[in-house]
Amino acid sequence: MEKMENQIMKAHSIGGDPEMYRVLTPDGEIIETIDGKIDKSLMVKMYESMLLLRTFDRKSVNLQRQGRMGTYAPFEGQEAAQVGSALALSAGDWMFPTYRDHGAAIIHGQELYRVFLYWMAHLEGSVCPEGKRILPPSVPIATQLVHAVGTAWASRLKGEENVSIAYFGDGATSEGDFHEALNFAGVYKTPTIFFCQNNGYAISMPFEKQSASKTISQRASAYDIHGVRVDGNDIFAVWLAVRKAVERGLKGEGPTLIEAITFRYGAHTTADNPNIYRNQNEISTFWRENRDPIARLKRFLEKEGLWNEEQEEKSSKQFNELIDLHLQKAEAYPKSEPLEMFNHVYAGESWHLKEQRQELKQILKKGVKK
Amino acid sequence: MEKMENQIMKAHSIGGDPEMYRVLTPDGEIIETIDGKIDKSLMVKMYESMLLLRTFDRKSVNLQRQGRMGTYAPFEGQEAAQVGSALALSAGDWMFPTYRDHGAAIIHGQELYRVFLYWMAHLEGSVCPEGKRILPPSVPIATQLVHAVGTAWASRLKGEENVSIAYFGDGATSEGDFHEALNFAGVYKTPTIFFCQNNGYAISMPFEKQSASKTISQRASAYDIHGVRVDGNDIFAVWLAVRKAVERGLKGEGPTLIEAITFRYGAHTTADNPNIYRNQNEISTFWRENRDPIARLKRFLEKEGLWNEEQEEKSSKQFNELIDLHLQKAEAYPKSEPLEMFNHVYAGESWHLKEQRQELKQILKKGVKK
Amino acid sequence: MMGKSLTMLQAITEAMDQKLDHDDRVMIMGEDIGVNGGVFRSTEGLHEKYGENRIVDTPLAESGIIGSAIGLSLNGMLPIVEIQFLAFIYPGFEQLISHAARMRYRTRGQFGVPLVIRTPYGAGIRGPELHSESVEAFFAHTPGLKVVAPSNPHDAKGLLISAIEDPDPVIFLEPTKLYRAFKEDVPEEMYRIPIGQAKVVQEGSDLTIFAWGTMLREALNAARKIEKEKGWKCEVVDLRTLYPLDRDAIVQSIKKTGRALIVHEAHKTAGLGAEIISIINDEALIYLKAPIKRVTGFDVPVPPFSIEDHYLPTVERVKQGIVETISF
Amino acid sequence: MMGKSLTMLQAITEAMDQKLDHDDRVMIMGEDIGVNGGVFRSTEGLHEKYGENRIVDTPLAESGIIGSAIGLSLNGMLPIVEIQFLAFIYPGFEQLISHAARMRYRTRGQFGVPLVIRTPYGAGIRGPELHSESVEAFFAHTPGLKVVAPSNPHDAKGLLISAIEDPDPVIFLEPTKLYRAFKEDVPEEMYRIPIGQAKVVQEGSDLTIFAWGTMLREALNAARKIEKEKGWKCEVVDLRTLYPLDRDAIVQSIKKTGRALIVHEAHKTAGLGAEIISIINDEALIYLKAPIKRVTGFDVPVPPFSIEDHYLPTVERVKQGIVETISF
Ligand SMILES: Cc1ncc(C[n+]2csc(CCOP(=O)(O)OP(=O)(O)O)c2C)c(N)n1
Ligand SMILES: Cc1ncc(C[n+]2csc(CCOP(=O)(O)OP(=O)(O)O)c2C)c(N)n1
Ligand SMILES: [Mg+2]
Ligand SMILES: [Mg+2]
Repeated sequence: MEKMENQIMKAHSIGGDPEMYRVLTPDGEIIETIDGKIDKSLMVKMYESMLLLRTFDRKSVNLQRQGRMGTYAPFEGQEAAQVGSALALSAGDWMFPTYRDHGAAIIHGQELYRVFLYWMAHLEGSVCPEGKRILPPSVPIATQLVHAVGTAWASRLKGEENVSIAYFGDGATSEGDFHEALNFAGVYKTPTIFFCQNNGYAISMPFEKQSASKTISQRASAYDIHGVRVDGNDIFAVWLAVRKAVERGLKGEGPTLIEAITFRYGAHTTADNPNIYRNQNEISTFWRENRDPIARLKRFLEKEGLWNEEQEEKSSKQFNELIDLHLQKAEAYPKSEPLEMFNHVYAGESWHLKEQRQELKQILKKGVKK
Repeated sequence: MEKMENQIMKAHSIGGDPEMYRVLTPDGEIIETIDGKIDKSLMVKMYESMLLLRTFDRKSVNLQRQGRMGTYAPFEGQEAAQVGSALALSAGDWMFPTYRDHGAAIIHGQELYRVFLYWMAHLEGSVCPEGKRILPPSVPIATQLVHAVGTAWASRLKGEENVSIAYFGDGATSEGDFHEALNFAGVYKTPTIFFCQNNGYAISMPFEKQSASKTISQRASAYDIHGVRVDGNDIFAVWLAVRKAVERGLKGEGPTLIEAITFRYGAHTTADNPNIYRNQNEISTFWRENRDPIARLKRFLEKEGLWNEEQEEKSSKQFNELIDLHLQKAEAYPKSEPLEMFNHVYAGESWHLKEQRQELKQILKKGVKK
Repeated sequence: MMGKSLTMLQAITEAMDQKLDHDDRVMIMGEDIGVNGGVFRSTEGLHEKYGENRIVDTPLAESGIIGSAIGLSLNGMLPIVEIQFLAFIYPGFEQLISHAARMRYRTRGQFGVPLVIRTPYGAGIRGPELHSESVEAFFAHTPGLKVVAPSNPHDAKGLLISAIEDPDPVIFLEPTKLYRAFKEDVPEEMYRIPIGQAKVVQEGSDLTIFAWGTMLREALNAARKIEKEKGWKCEVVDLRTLYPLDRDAIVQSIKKTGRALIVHEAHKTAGLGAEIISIINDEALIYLKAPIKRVTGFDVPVPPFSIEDHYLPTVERVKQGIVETISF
Repeated sequence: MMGKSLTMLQAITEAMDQKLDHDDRVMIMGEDIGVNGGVFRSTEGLHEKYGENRIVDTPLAESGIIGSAIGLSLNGMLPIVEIQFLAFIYPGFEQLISHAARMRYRTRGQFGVPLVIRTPYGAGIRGPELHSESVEAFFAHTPGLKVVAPSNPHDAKGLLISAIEDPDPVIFLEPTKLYRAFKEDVPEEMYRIPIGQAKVVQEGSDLTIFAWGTMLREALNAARKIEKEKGWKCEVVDLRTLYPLDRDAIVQSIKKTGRALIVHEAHKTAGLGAEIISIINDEALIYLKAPIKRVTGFDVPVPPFSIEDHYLPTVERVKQGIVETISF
């Protein structure tokens, strides 16, 4: 077991395990008082949210296997990081997720069926509910960090009480945009939260080969901004760290870099085979059995009398139904019309797009298959 | 004076003056023993080199004013940083200068007339002497840092005992390439020296607005590589710091980031007017009178009996003659032939370049002015 | 309102000044554009007038600049970004291509990026390496962007105001060589020149010269000389907007003249000249009396300024092209 | 030597394997190309065989990758860089355009950058956003670069070996859709296909179709169908090298057929099709019996895969283009 533990931690840092902020142990024990900081109802909401997302995620992997969706990026194992951070936000806060952060997006108000649409490659899969500020998943790595500087900067300029949060992975910290974003945010003291889910891998690349630095949070000091390292599978720690970052941002104290240590149980995407680059079975089992964010919170809630098997069953059933409903909605949603590809290239339309639309229209009329 | 001092330092860091490594005070006193570390002959060479460069730099500014050269980037004030670093290298080391580092390039073996050719916009102005490894001045900011990772990496792979040094300014530290270079160098432990001349300004932008971080050297810790901050106008400190970095690199201990605090007395380039963005007269006078790298070393050498006015006069005369010789050589150098623009686009030549060369040839034959 | 005699640089400053004055959402950001007033002085006086929150000196990081401007524009601002020289846009290329140009599309109109990127382009100013590029073709190959390049103070002001008001990202290419080259009357009011419209600068019947930016002068001079020397009348069309191109204006002129020549200082291969030829091929091939000539920068890196004038299309080369085309 | 039946992916792996084996200076670097063997498995087995010094898993930073590869190549190595998907080259765009393409020029031949950048390109594989781009025109507008795009296993191997041996930087575009689409006989020895040479894949007399990469199949299929349906014989030319283009092959074919159609999946405006039209305009206008048709990707961001097949040129669209051109 000891040996195992070290191997796992190596996926996250060279030479052991630098300190990280933790409130709730894997056994469900509180090791730092959180009295009055997290409502009981919020605790239950945290749990339910994670349950919903895990159900959603597993369902999605299956849908991909059945050919009902395209390549999918699962987040199972990272629920505490995504839920904890998203629940710490206000409704009007700006969110910049990646392809793996639909969990966070859903908690922040994105609708389940939209997420299905996204992975079904529907043109409208990145639209968020009216009034929400959830941007499309960023595919080019680390680019969204700079956007979250810009939106937060505008909030500051306009005197609006909103923060912007950018999600990204450990791999993203190697891109130049990571650096430029943190530096800009430091200069303009933007209320930006740089929320890094360090799941130990950028596809096949363990973080220890991604950088010679032991942690990601230590990068904050390069810009003299706040940085913190938290147990990303401890939803209390995540929530508290993000709350603090939000408050700091709104008080005009600038950005925060949060490194949340976590692990994706599954493949990078459904197109990836993790067995090639890591001892998938062993390492994944270790995390599931010893670090699971959901089991951990469940232990705590049960001890506190806030949750029981009955509720679990009821919620599970309810979530399954909800997800199925959204799946139905997504599958029944009018398919993307080929001609829609000419819409929204610009606010207006120019002659060349009009003509090209016409050209495709004629071809579609002929009715010949592609 | 006190007040002045603070204002000056502010150009280099927010809120005062973090520590920097210094050996030789502005008064020419040694404050840390350097016994046996720097040969007396090397000390004299350091002085002569700085003298040569200052003469060269002033000459160049004048040549630009006379219309005999294009826009020129002066380095007066930064001689200790450039000479000290370049003298710490071995002949076969790779050097990646910017547009302001022809001082360093000259010390490393670039010929004076070539530097003139460069600023005269001669096609051959970036060619270095056979066998040397001095790359053309890098104009796009911070890009050369990554090259110096690559060459050093190759040295390591081939088992060659050479380091690579990249020169850059304080402004360059904001570019993504700065970050990617330091991270790569950390990962592959390349013998790269990242030599930053923090002259307080990126054109008009004081460093305190460039970043919220107080120093540049602190960035090293973000990558767990070595970082050091030196008085860039103290040539002993610079030389010692670079020597150490060289040794470290050759021992396989990886890269070093060196921040050398210095100041450019003049304009960013001859096209720039520093009066617009700083109290040019006051600040420049302060540095000249209190921080000059040449005067400082001179005081020391004179005290040690290693230098006197006679030598000064002799050297000055000699350097002026040398520079004039090179200037003559540059001005007598066959002008860039327009048709040469088609050479060296590729190692070979393709039909389109052959034809375009022919086209231009015909036009030139007609002899009509452009 | 009365007009004033302004250089292109002054016209550009005036456009920004007026928009800043009329619309709180407008802001300018870039390297050395604040206290220093820009390396070409195009923002001179604006920092003092509008303060550092609206005229923002940024760190030296083009991806950071363009990327954060995208964020600012998502959240209600109208940022004008100055990139110091066109080649220095490359570090921000990904932000431009993968985000600015696609945000509206990806969100089906929910979020737009009303961003203007101003940057000096082109050779002929004895600039150092990489200060003289003309790579408009990159942007014209990128759906979601608009590309504009004025050739005179009047158009510069009107087009820049349109660009700032445009809901989509506009690359605004300023011909460095023309910044202070001449003055002309520029109306004081806030007028607009629609993006997407070319302008017939000189009517003619024997051949059409298509040009933009700096090269318009070469086109006009060549046309004048050739008329004197040979009596041929060239029509000169200033394309002004490079993406989307004004197809109708191109085709209409060709139907009239039957011959065309394109002048651009960008490299020939895969330059915008090729697209113009292709538009004519598509729409007016049968009107063509001769192959269309491209007089362009050569397919070599823009050389150091000691020989840059030979890289650039010259009046001589344009004239020769006209002769070859008309006597084909 | 005997041939083996290989997919394009296998042919590419074999080319690299053989060069790695024969030349110590050759190395491969990129994201997930080591232990993982590449996201498409094009480097499978090589990490084990040649070790981590020669098959290098890099941090996730394309400017770092291309920039350090430039340095490696300056100092005697022959790096092959894999960029995971073409659109992810943008963060390294500056290194490519402002350095790799210009180093030889700036140093008058003193330092070269013998670098190969391999990257999958193109749509049709149900990929996520930005995994389907086809922006070869950017690179074809950049003097100092060469651009290659094979359409079959045999050419892929021969061209890749030439690219690795080329003293200048080569962008090697691999049509993702064809990676495993079919097998063909590939000789075991290290043969070269010269960069810069197109290939007449099918002779014909009525019209020439120019294509490359994935689109070559669409071209051939359309040609076959049209021959069956109408009896017209189309010549099909696989350009293979996109910069510099094989002008002679283009012109020769047009002189023969008098009609042309270009198929590419890149956006139409300012795409490479325009350059091909312009070459024909320059050299063979009088041979043209009809306007040259471009059947291309539309001028919209490549849409999500649910409708990407409608973005892409189809056999139907090519056929229709042929009919319109021949019956012009
Ligand atoms: C600029 C860019 N380069 C490469 C890729 C391909 N890619 C997609 S995800 C990924 C790994 C990302 O790792 P990390 O940042 O740790 O996030 P995670 O997937 O672990 O959540 C890579 C290399 C990309 N999308 N964008
Ligand atoms: C990518 C890029 N952006 C902008 C510029 C324009 N530029 C040239 S020098 C300079 C300032 C550089 O400052 P610093 O790095 O401190 O070096 P210094 O000039 O002080 O030596 C700028 C912005 C450039 N050359 N390259
Ligand atoms: Mg990761
Ligand atoms: Mg500086």
